[in-house]
Amino acid sequence: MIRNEECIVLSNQEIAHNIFELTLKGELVQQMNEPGQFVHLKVSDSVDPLLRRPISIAKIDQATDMFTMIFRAEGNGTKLLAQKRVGDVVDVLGPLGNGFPVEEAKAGSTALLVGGGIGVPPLYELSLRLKMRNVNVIHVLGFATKDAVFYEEKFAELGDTYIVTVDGTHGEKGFVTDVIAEQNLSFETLYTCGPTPMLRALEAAYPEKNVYLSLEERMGCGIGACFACVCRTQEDPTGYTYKKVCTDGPVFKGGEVLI
Amino acid sequence: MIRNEECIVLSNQEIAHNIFELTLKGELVQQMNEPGQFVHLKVSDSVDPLLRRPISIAKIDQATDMFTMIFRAEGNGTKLLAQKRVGDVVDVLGPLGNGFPVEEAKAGSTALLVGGGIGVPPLYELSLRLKMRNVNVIHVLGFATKDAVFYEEKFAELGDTYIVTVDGTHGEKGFVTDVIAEQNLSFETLYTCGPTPMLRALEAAYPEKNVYLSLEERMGCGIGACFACVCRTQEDPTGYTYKKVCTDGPVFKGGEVLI
Amino acid sequence: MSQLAVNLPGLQLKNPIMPASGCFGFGREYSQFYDLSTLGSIMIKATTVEPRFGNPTPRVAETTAGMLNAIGLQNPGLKKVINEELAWLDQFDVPIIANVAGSLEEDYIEVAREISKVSNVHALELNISCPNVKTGGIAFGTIPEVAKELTKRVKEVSSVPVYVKLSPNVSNIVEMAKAVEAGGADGLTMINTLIGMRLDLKTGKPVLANNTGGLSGPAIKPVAIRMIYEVSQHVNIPIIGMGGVQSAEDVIEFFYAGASAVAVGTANFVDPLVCPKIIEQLPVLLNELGFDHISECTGRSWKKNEKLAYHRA
Amino acid sequence: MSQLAVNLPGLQLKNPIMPASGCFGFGREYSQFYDLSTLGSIMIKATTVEPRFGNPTPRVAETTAGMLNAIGLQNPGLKKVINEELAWLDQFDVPIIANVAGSLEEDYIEVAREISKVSNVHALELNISCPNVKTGGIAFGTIPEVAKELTKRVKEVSSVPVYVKLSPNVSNIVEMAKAVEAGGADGLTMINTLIGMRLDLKTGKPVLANNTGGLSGPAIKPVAIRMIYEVSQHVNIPIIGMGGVQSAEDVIEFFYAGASAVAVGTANFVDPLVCPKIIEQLPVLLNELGFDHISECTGRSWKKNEKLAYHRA
Ligand SMILES: Cc1cc2nc3c(=O)[nH]c(=O)nc-3n(C[C@H](O)[C@H](O)[C@H](O)COP(=O)(O)OP(=O)(O)OC[C@H]3O[C@@H](n4cnc5c(N)ncnc54)[C@H](O)[C@@H]3O)c2cc1C
Ligand SMILES: Cc1cc2nc3c(=O)[nH]c(=O)nc-3n(C[C@H](O)[C@H](O)[C@H](O)COP(=O)(O)OP(=O)(O)OC[C@H]3O[C@@H](n4cnc5c(N)ncnc54)[C@H](O)[C@@H]3O)c2cc1C
Ligand SMILES: Cc1cc2nc3c(=O)[nH]c(=O)nc-3n(C[C@H](O)[C@H](O)[C@H](O)COP(=O)(O)O)c2cc1C
Ligand SMILES: Cc1cc2nc3c(=O)[nH]c(=O)nc-3n(C[C@H](O)[C@H](O)[C@H](O)COP(=O)(O)O)c2cc1C
Ligand code: FES
Ligand code: FES
Repeated sequence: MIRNEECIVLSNQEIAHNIFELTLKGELVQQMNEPGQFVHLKVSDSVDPLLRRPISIAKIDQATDMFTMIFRAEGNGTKLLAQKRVGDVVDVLGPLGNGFPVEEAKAGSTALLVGGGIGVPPLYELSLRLKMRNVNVIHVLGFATKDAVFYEEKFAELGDTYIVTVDGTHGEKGFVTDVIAEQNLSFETLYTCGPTPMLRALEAAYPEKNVYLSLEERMGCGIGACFACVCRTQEDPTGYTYKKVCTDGPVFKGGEVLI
Repeated sequence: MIRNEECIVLSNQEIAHNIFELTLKGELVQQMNEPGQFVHLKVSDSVDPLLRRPISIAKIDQATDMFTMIFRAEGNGTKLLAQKRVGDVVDVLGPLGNGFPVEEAKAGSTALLVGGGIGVPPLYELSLRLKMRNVNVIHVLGFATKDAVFYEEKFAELGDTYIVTVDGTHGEKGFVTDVIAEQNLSFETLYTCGPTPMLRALEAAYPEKNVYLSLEERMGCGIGACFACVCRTQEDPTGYTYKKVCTDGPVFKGGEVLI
Repeated sequence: MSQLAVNLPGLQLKNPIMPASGCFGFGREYSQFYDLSTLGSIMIKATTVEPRFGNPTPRVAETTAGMLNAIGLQNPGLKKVINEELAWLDQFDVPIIANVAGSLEEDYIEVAREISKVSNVHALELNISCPNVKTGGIAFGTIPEVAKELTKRVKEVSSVPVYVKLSPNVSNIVEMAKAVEAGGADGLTMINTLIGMRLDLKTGKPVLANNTGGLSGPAIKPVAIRMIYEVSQHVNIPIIGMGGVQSAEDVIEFFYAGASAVAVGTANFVDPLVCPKIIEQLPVLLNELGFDHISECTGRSWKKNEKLAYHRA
Repeated sequence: MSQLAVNLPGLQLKNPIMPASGCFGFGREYSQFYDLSTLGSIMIKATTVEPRFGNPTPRVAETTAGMLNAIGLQNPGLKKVINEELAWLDQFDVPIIANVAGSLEEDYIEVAREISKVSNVHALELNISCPNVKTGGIAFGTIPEVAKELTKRVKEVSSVPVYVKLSPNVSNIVEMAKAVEAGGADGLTMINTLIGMRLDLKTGKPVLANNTGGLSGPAIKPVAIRMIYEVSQHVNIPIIGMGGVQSAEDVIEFFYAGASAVAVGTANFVDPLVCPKIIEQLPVLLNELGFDHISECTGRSWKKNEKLAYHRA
């Protein structure tokens, strides 16, 4: 069930250049069932900024009612979010959408988790859950540059972790797809979140695999009412069939929607 | 000289129902020469509220770069101002306008200071300065009700002080003008600040006295550029002569402008 | 008798608060948050004869104290709206106002005729801001004669009262209002969005795929208030006001301007519970302000008489 | 050569930033804060033949992310503006754009003829949003033929180029722009304020003594951007853009839309130093975005070619 709650800031730290890790406490954590869902945040009491901001859930701790997000402070809204101090409240609407299906990766099989930049965060809770289900996890995480890298050790604790930077300042140089090919990584299921060109490349590269992609789109309501975030399906690319990223997604099966 | 400075909050306390006493520190205090001047405050970094808020200077301490304001938290802007905590910064433009001429009251003479509600604050610095110049000060301070009364003792330390409330819950019942008449107060100079009907009544009642009135008007710029705050002169009530409350006032001599 | 009940042509409303068209879908999503029967009415999403996919994304952009949208009238088409959405809404005790859109006069007429027959549809809202294919895309709502004619034709086929939704993107809103009143409109709803645009700092290109979009939210409230103030003094049909409403105070301001009911759009995205919250706060605010009934507020900005029992239920 | 220098008809500007008319008086007040010679230009307050007192107060009201004003063209009249204000401004190295207003065509013509002779007046800005007494108060700027004719007549008598200031309160801004271009306008300035209104919660009455007022500030920026985007693609004269500009980023957005210079209005009231701050930040921002010269930004939202040296100084 979706809830709207004023959650309390337990911590908010810059963990990489302009990248913040924000942990909130609230009862709506009890509603969070899947990795890859997101919340819709009102970052200020005023009308500036007016709209909520969608941010993925990176870690869920139902025992303590805590959840963690990782975001990049870039525009007006995320910059204000970066300023929240311990004890402040944040108005949270969530959890929203459908996350990554962990049950699609069988115990003993291998799942490849590919993240790009600020698409990396939801993969962390996903990896934790896959690991708990005895799925073998491999991570390929792409960033623009060394300064932007976060959670390298945390992912490494869960499975093989390849870091890729566009400028080669850390880990491999290039794109995640290059590394997957070079390293000859073998896997049964692929979960990915990141920039659209990356998702497109991965979907094209592994048509025979079980692929799950998490999409981004500009949102209004975040709950399916405003039709801001629709995408077309691959089956009906010019008709009027559609999926809403906020409620049907943000995670879709490879081949399902046009990206 | 007018300055624009980020001042630091030294204290902010509720001293009566919804009435706050705010003390700021900043170098622009060195520019404050007269009681009755005001500052123009930006209460938030965002565009909501967009405009500055004019607030009178209630106390000036040039030795320590501190000044105090007293305001009622009523609308959006003043409510945000009421939330400022020690150490926060407030963007101050000031000092603005022309204040009460203290030199108009001679040493040994009596000055009557009449304040209404949130018009009371600027009279405090005025009274301090008159007192320093050995002027005998009498205060008649009107408030809506007991809860709204502030600074009674502070004024009493400086001279006779009559409190008047509309509902009679504290001090005399009625209006300031009633009390002045009943108490048969005699004085040479009258300084007043408060609601327009009160100013009008006082101006009408004491045409032969030396009267100084502080006016309020909705403001844009606060520095004389936008022509938002003009009033007409008594000499030319229908022509195009005008005075700007923000730069020619807020204090005017009785008989000068149409109120 | 409730302080909030309001009677308008076709609409006996328990309160004058309703979500604005396009900001509430067909209600399903918001029914997760509260009982839709608490609402005065629901203005459902624009319906066209055929299903529409709408515009490419991005379809929304944020502006200072507002948002732009270019959804492009996405909807499942007349048949599905009737058979699925309106049928589903029938479980609630709430009269529906059906927003009718099209690219040709004939489209409007067909939707109006069919949808007005549905039992829970108590009124139509003619969305005349749509581009008119016949006049090369000029909106129906910017030429008085075109709007009047459209209203007349729709009135002829509609089984329920017709409200016409005025576009604010005109030189003379009073002239438009009078034209649709002359065309037989039973009421007005106003305002639709202002046309606006945002450009991306890095690319220089429009943020919306459609380039321009409709500006809504608190930023436009002063324009809405002004237009309702002007129009309400020149027509004899009631106005459902909208444009930036976020609070009970805003609702009262719209009534003062001349509205008899108020719709809430963009604010639903910010706070999904905004409508029931306003409905709860309104009686408190009315008592504070000294009104027995909300209809006493209508037109107070320009009416001479202090107390009015205009269309008290 | 500076990254910011811009050449427009009559105006060789060291930078494209200027305070908007009515938001800067005649510069005296702001000269306490900085050297006015740092400005690209100054659009002085509207001047009429005779002195005007303007409207009763309250003349301003705040709205969400905006403000309403109904100053009513208060000014000391043509003679004093020339002899006192323009004479005083002559000490600064800054070309002046004189805003010309009136209630009759003849008023405009007289002000334009006289004020355009003053040596530091390098261009006129025709404020056609004023109510036209002859047409019962309908603004000159809402009827294309009237605006065109006014432009033509003013052009005949003006010794300097004439920019026409467009009102956004029209159905078709492109049509208005084309009309004044046909009338001989050398440039456009846009947008003037949207008409808006606020009502007082307690009294129910308008906050402004004049009832309605002009809405300015960040709230209207998306409307300004949209109109400049549309107009700049349909005229061959340059546009000085305005409406809600607060920052260097906003300036670039106006250039992308199609502006060749930008005026700052309401923001001066919020931050008296906003203009010099923007002038300082612009080169930094241009470098970040990879532009050699600000004129490369003009019209980028709709132009095909990547690099443009449109009216580089
Ligand atoms: C389902 C989903 C999950 C996301 N998870 C994360 C996350 O875990 N960490 C993170 O850093 N970012 C995440 N994003 C992106 C994040 O929502 C944007 O970075 C953020 O909204 C930008 O807001 P701003 O105020 O910084 O930027 P502004 O440019 O001021 O935003 C203006 C408007 O555009 C929207 N917008 C801007 N960029 C994006 C974007 N990339 N996607 C969607 N809307 C955008 C904003 O929401 C706002 O409405 C996610 C987006 C979606 C859709
Ligand atoms: C010279 C001068 C000195 C003042 N000194 C004091 C003081 O010492 N203490 C104090 O409490 N108040 C003082 N006021 C009044 C104070 O400025 C207003 O109460 C305040 O601006 C209201 O802002 P708000 O955000 O609470 O109200 P809102 O209603 O949200 O304000 C909306 C707009 O209206 C303006 N406004 C509203 N009420 C007034 C008013 N009475 N006068 C001028 N503008 C108004 C605001 O500035 C703002 O632009 C003074 C006003 C002036 C002109
Ligand atoms: C996302 C979105 C979609 C909209 N869709 C419609 C629509 O389909 N039909 C219509 O008449 N108005 C539509 N509108 C306009 C609203 O009904 C309303 O008139 C406008 O948004 C002003 O109100 P607000 O400021 O409260 O949002 C839409 C507005 C938004 C924000
Ligand atoms: C207080 C005030 C007075 C104005 N006076 C004039 C004027 O005399 N002549 C004119 O053409 N525009 C006038 N304007 C309009 C501005 O020049 C400008 O077009 C408008 O405010 C939009 O810009 P902004 O949002 O940056 O303020 C005035 C605006 C304000 C706020
Ligand atoms: S964001 Fe409103 S439907 Fe998805
Ligand atoms: S407030 Fe602008 S002139 Fe006084």
